Amino acid sequence: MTGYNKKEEKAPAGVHHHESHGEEHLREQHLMLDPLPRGQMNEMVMESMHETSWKFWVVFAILSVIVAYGLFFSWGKMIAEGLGIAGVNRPSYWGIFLVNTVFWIGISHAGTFISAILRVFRAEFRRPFTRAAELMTTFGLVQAGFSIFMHMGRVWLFYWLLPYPNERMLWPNLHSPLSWDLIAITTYLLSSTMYLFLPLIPDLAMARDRSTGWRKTFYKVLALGFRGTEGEWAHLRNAMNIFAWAIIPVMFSVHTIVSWDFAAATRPGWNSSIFGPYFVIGALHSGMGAVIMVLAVVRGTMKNMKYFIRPEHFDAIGKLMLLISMGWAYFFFNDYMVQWYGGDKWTHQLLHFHEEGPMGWMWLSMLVFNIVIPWAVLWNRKWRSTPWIVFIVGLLINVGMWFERYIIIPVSLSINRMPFTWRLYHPGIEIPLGIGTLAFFILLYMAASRLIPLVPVWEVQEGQMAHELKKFGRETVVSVSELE
Amino acid sequence: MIKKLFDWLRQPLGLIAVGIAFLALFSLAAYGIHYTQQAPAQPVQFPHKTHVAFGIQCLYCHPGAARGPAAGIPAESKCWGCHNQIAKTQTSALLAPLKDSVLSGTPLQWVPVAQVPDFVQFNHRAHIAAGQNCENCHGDMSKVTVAENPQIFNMGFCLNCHKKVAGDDHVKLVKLTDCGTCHY
Amino acid sequence: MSDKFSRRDFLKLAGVGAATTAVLTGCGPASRYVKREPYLQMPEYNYNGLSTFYATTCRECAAGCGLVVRTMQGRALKTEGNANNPLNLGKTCARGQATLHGLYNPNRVRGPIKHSRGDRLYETAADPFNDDFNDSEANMNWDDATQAVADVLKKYQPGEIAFLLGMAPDHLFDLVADLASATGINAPVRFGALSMFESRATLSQAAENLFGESGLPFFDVGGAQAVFSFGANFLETWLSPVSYTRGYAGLRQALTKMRGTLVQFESRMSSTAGKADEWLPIRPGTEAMVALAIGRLVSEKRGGTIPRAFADVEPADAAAASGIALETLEHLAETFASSGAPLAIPGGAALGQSNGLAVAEAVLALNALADNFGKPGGVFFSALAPNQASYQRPASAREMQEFVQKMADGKIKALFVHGVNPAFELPASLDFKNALKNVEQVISFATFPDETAVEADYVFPDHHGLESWGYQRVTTGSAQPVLSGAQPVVSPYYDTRATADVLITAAQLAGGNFASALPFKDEVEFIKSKVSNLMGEADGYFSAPDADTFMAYFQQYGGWWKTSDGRSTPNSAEALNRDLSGAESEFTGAGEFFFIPFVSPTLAEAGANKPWLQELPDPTTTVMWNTWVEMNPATALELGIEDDDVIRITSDAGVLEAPVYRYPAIRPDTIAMPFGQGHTAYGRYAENRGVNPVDLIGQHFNEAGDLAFAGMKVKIEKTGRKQLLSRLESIMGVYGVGLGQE
Amino acid sequence: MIDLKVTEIKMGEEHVGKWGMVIDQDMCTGCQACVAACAMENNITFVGEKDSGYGRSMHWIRIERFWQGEYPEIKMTPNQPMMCQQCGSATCEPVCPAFATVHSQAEQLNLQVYNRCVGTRYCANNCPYQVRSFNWRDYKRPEPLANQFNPDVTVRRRGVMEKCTFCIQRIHKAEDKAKSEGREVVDGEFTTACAQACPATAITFGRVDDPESLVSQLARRHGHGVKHLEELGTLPNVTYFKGG
Amino acid sequence: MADNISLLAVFPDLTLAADAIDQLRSLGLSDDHMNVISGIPVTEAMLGRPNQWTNVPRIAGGGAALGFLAAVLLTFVTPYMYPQPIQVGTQATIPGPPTIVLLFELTMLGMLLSTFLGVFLDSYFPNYRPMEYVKEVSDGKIAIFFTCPKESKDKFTKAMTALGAEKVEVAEVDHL
Repeated sequence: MTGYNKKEEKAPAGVHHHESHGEEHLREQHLMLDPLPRGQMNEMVMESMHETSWKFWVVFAILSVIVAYGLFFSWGKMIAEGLGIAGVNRPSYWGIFLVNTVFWIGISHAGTFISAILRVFRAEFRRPFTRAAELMTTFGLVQAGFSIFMHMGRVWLFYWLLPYPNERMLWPNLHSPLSWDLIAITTYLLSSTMYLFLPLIPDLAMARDRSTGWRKTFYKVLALGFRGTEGEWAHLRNAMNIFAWAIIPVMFSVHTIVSWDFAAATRPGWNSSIFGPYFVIGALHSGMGAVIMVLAVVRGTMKNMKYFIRPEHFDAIGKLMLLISMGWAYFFFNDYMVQWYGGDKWTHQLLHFHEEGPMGWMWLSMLVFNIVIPWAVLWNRKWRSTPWIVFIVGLLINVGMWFERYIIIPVSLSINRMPFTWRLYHPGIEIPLGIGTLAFFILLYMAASRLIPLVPVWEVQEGQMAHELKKFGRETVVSVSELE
Repeated sequence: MIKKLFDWLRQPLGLIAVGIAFLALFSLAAYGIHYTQQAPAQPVQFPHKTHVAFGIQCLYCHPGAARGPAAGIPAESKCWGCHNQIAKTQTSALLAPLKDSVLSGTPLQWVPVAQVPDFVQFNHRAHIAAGQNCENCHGDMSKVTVAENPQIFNMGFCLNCHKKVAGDDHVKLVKLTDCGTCHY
Repeated sequence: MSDKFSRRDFLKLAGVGAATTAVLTGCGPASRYVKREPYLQMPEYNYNGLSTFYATTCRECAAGCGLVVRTMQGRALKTEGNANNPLNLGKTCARGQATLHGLYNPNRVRGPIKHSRGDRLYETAADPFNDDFNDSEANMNWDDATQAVADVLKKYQPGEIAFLLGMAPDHLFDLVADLASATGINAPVRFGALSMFESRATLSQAAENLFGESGLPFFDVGGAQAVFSFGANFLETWLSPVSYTRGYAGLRQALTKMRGTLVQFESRMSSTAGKADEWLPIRPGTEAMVALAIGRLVSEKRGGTIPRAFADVEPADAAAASGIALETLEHLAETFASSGAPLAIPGGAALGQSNGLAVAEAVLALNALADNFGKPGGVFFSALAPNQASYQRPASAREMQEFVQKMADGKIKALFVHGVNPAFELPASLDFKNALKNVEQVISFATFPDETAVEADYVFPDHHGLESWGYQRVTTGSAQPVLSGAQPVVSPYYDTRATADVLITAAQLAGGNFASALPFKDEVEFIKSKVSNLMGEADGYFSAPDADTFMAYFQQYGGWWKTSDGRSTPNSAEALNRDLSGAESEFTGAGEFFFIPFVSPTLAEAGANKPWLQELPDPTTTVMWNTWVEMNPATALELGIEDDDVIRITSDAGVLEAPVYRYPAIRPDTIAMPFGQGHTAYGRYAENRGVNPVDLIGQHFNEAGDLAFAGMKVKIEKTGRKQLLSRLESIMGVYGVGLGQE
Repeated sequence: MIDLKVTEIKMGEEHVGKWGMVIDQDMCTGCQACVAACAMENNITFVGEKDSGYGRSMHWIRIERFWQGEYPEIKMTPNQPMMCQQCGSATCEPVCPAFATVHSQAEQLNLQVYNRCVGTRYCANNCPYQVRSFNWRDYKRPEPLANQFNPDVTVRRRGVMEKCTFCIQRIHKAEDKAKSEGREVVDGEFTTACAQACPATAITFGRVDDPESLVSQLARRHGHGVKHLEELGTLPNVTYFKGG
Repeated sequence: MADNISLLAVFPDLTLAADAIDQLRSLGLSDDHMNVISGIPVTEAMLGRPNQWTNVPRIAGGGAALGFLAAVLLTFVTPYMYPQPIQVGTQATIPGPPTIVLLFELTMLGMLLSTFLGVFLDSYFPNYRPMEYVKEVSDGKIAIFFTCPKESKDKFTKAMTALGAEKVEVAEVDHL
């Protein structure tokens, strides 16, 4: 049924030279210039959701077991027995829990970056994977929520952090960065979920129109009765515009506030004004790495995705990653420089501990994974257009960024102003819990990939409408019309 | 199989069954809540109102309230001080547990009902000294037989009164609303 | 319809309902309703939430500090020092504070038990912190128990019956002594590991040799200006730590005088040495020589003839032998000579050597040179307690060896043990456990299921100290004669009975001499008989018109003491006119390391079963819950040993394995180990924890009969194992280990 | 109302709290009596060998000692009892999202309200003195050890932060007693468990705002006391004298 | 207008649909009587239709105001609700910078929530009532839905077919 299969046979179109700027070549390269009839595209997306191999279910089952044990059973055990079964101690009161929280919030930044910032700036390459990225935002934030609640000593009283009227007249302490955090993360989770949902409505309507059975009910309920009238489109467009603009400052504020959890503390190494932007760029760094990993996997495993996700997209994200890596290096150096130069003796001790202490290998790998490898690989268009290469780079960046948070939290907590209490941190049940959140993230994503059209068909179609080839003399170039 | 069950549940009889099951669960839960709010069984059906009617002051039997943190449950020697002179003690079935207890030397097992939540340090003395009457918190005992807890001693209850008592006196307000006054 | 709603469904539904109810109940007030049982005759003060305070005596060591215990509704909540008691003036040490963890210890002997020797007294479990393991239940009643004691008293010849008591001179000792003198049974022997490590016999022997009079010297640290301590760990466990610590505070800070100096000669830095202005890591065995050398240098500075005591010593030789530079010795002599109130104290490991007596004599001679006897900041004989005629010291190790020999030879057929745990405290080389096999009847009065109780035929548990009556003579530490009084602050928690009561009743049952020796109704009457004669004494803290009132005051104030100074001044006339030996001590064993066992300042000999004492960090190493071996880091580097490496220590008497703590303040040729752990019984918190260094100590004694516990050389070897020591300190922050290369 | 200013710290002007401590490190022998007394008074749990070695001991007061020099010229630094400094401007307080650690305006103490604590442990991270201990588990205190519990002090459960309170239960008891007798609390009428136990009287507790109290007199007599990490502006209420 | 009829004309292409709208207008239908249903966002300008009235920005603004008010309540009022404002550190009861953070976050939250809600309100979501719809729309066709007098049904059908409508049919309400 799909007319795209024959194109799959061709070698990935990555390289192109001046002489090959033919029309055919451009169409092959750019999704936006390679339109298919709408009906066919719908069919392809529906197929990608429906066709599930046994391998999928094997992975799904394994992950479910990991989630059940690693996340829910371990967490229940920890709630019942106390945080003693984790590795947290004095002075590392925060351990991998907070590392994971920051990590997942970081991952979640990619979705917003791609679907909001790129939308605002009309970067056309975003179109096929905005949804894939937004799903990461929402699911990543869910894991961040799990991680932060896990770390609480008495999680069953979490509602004391929420502002609700009570007879004691006691409200949350708004002086605390954790309160801001809670409100900011809630804001971000709600708004990114809404922002995921709004552009999804037309696609859900599409899915509703071409499915039967329980899926029909499912899509019918979610599509809310969307028909595509002028009014509905107008409201949707308006809302998406507002969202695209407003969610950007929210996204920046969230990770900045997360950074203030550390930067606002009177601790050597933490009390740094660069932490806000440093964390934001770090979040984008890991987020882009995660997006590219997800795209590589989606392209490789899901049916028809080779049509939607093409080397051009890896190329574009690769460029962004290179840029962000440079930005991260800049902020890292900035932070390091001022701490090294003007820090007090405790800060110096801490820097020394980072580099040469027992976790020195982690510090070094962080720099290699976050700076050296991206720079070495991503400058090359051919390499950065190759999915498996960027997958590995993305993976290493994520490991590197996780290391970065590990160094900022438990490693830095080991050193304080009271040398009598310095102590290393050895993770305990945090490891299954952390793996549990990772598995849960993948599990949610896998489930979503079977239920939610992963490609925003109408957005792709809209883009394809706007693109055309135009001849200037002998050269054929891509021209984009501004439709909105 | 499941479909059959659903089909059955959709017909009128099934709906009634569901309704009954729901009602049963609801009433069990309601009973549970009701049960938890009941005063527990006491060894003697002690009629507070009778004793109050005789003009016995609260502090006669619970003298700790004026002196220390706990009001205290009186020792049976105190009960016996009066009751061994009351003829009815020997005959009344209601008073038999007291008589048996004193004669056999086995203490009565009372269950205090007026309890503050955990984590709160409460001192009767300060409250009595501040001119609070017992009934402000414990209710009017002249209308009660077996003691029950008329108030839920939660923070709002305490705080309301503390605020009222402090009035415009800033120093007093600070002291009376300080977290460390009750929680340590 | 009804058949479809099966019974099982109904049960399920009911189950859900019950579960809901249970959850709701758990949240409601009913979950917190508890029953309260007022006493039939409860004093009013007992039910108003106010505390009641009782004065009593701390039984954690033999010092006899006064305690005031806060109780509420029949439970002991907190021990505080008795501010009236002149010995401790309201202060306590850590062990005094933790005595409540003995009272409410989860492993106590709960009633009289007859069992076969070697049987455990409580179940064991893999994880002492999370598994429950209960004590064995009592399997006899007290009537039978008393009868059993009476039977033993009757069955054997008086000469075959012996009592082994704790080192505290208390009412039980008086009672048994009375019994012994009236019936001819062996006089009670008092012993404790502390007396062994304190070398009390050596101290009194040296005093007798120098001053012609026996007694326990008292060193007025508080009044001194310069204190030279030769191994005396007086801030830890030595003699009377609370009172000596008060003395130390006086040394450092008094309104009327300058800050005094403390100089400590010790091969490892104890926590006392840690507070010293100068710590001199002296080579073990040369203390006598150094003391004499300082004496000689001081006399040289003063001019005139050099006293005979110091005539034979050559300071340069002393410097060479001890490893202390001659200039340092001279400067120390200068300090000593120029100080307004110099004081020299012998003690600790310095006395526990083959020449321990010579050390004590040499150090006392230094005091004689300073002529500080009877003066503030000088040396006294400790005040004798009010009803005490002469100083009675606990048995020395050699006397214990003789005692154990008698047991082994079958000369003792019935042994009563109270207040001491010889199976744990005596050096393994004395082989107490084997000797015990030749004793026909062993009756332990242990409160806790200790190693000796395990080896006994009967365990007739005494009350815990806070549940019992008594008095205790204060042997040293206070200028005033003090008799600390004890009374129960709570009623006994278990079915225990006061040993004095058991003995009195048993004596009545045994009849004859026994009955007439103890003509008392009970323990309290006995105590009254011993105490009420103080009523008329002069300078009493209180007096009373009659015995009952006097006893009431005695309980209220926690004892009786004089308001006047009861210390006596030693006769120092001939002290300097003797030849004193400065010879180095001899070491046994073939190893290359001096071995210094020392008493753990927090656990001492009987603290291991109190969880909070285990959790207290050692003052010098901050190690908790275990035994360690202190080793100089340079030595460790040389041998390739790191922290927490388990090493095997071999002496001529035994072998032990323990993890290393690289201790920067110990001589490179010395290793040291704390005593206090290594129990094989004694409750869940003590059992199987650490090792007992007395297992390494051979049968070596000094001239006074005290154990030469520090007179050994040992071999060490690596085992290749590691055992992580729990430290409070950060090994990174304090030692820079693991911070990365500097 | 709204305040955009940073707290002003006037140089040279001393902050005066209400309750304070003076610790003479020259007198402290490190004997741990204060630690034991504190544990007994405040129902502090013991945690066992493994946890205590892993930085989870619950001591509200710990005695720190370091080393100076190399053998044989090595010295132990003066023992330094470290407990909550009851800062006037505590860094732990603002960071708690639940108002579980707040400043007592009546007693000028740093309070830890156990029942409000949800266990984010931010306060402990932000305490420059590292004196807060967290209940990592429900540590078992088998029967009958619990008989010893001080009924005036809450027994904490897992997941709750705790720290030295300057024995606030004793403060309240003394104030209640004084009030019932119609007088003010007299200096020296009561003291904290640690100060009460200390055989060397290294710890003195009292009113720092009363110039005649023993703590104020000692502070004057010694002249130059040290307040730890004062440079952070925490306004600690414990003064240390190194002495010697 | 009981004698009116609703018709659905399905066009394969945007230009045809725009022409059809012009044609409808010329046949006397006002813009109010027509509606366009499409599977991709087709702007009003493309079809020459009047601008759609949308309340979303206004609702968003209102939500922002509400969020701001909630933030004001939380930051400026709740600290004074406890009888004596609780003191933490030496920070003011209403701390400056944190207040700004909260004002910002809650304003944004209010705005975004109400934007989302605005879409629901304006579009009458969720709406599971039977509606006029053809499934071809989601395949990229553009449907014009208009109401005309019953008697002129044929006229309109013819006009639409002439303009290239793939089908013109009486709009039937359908469970979507």
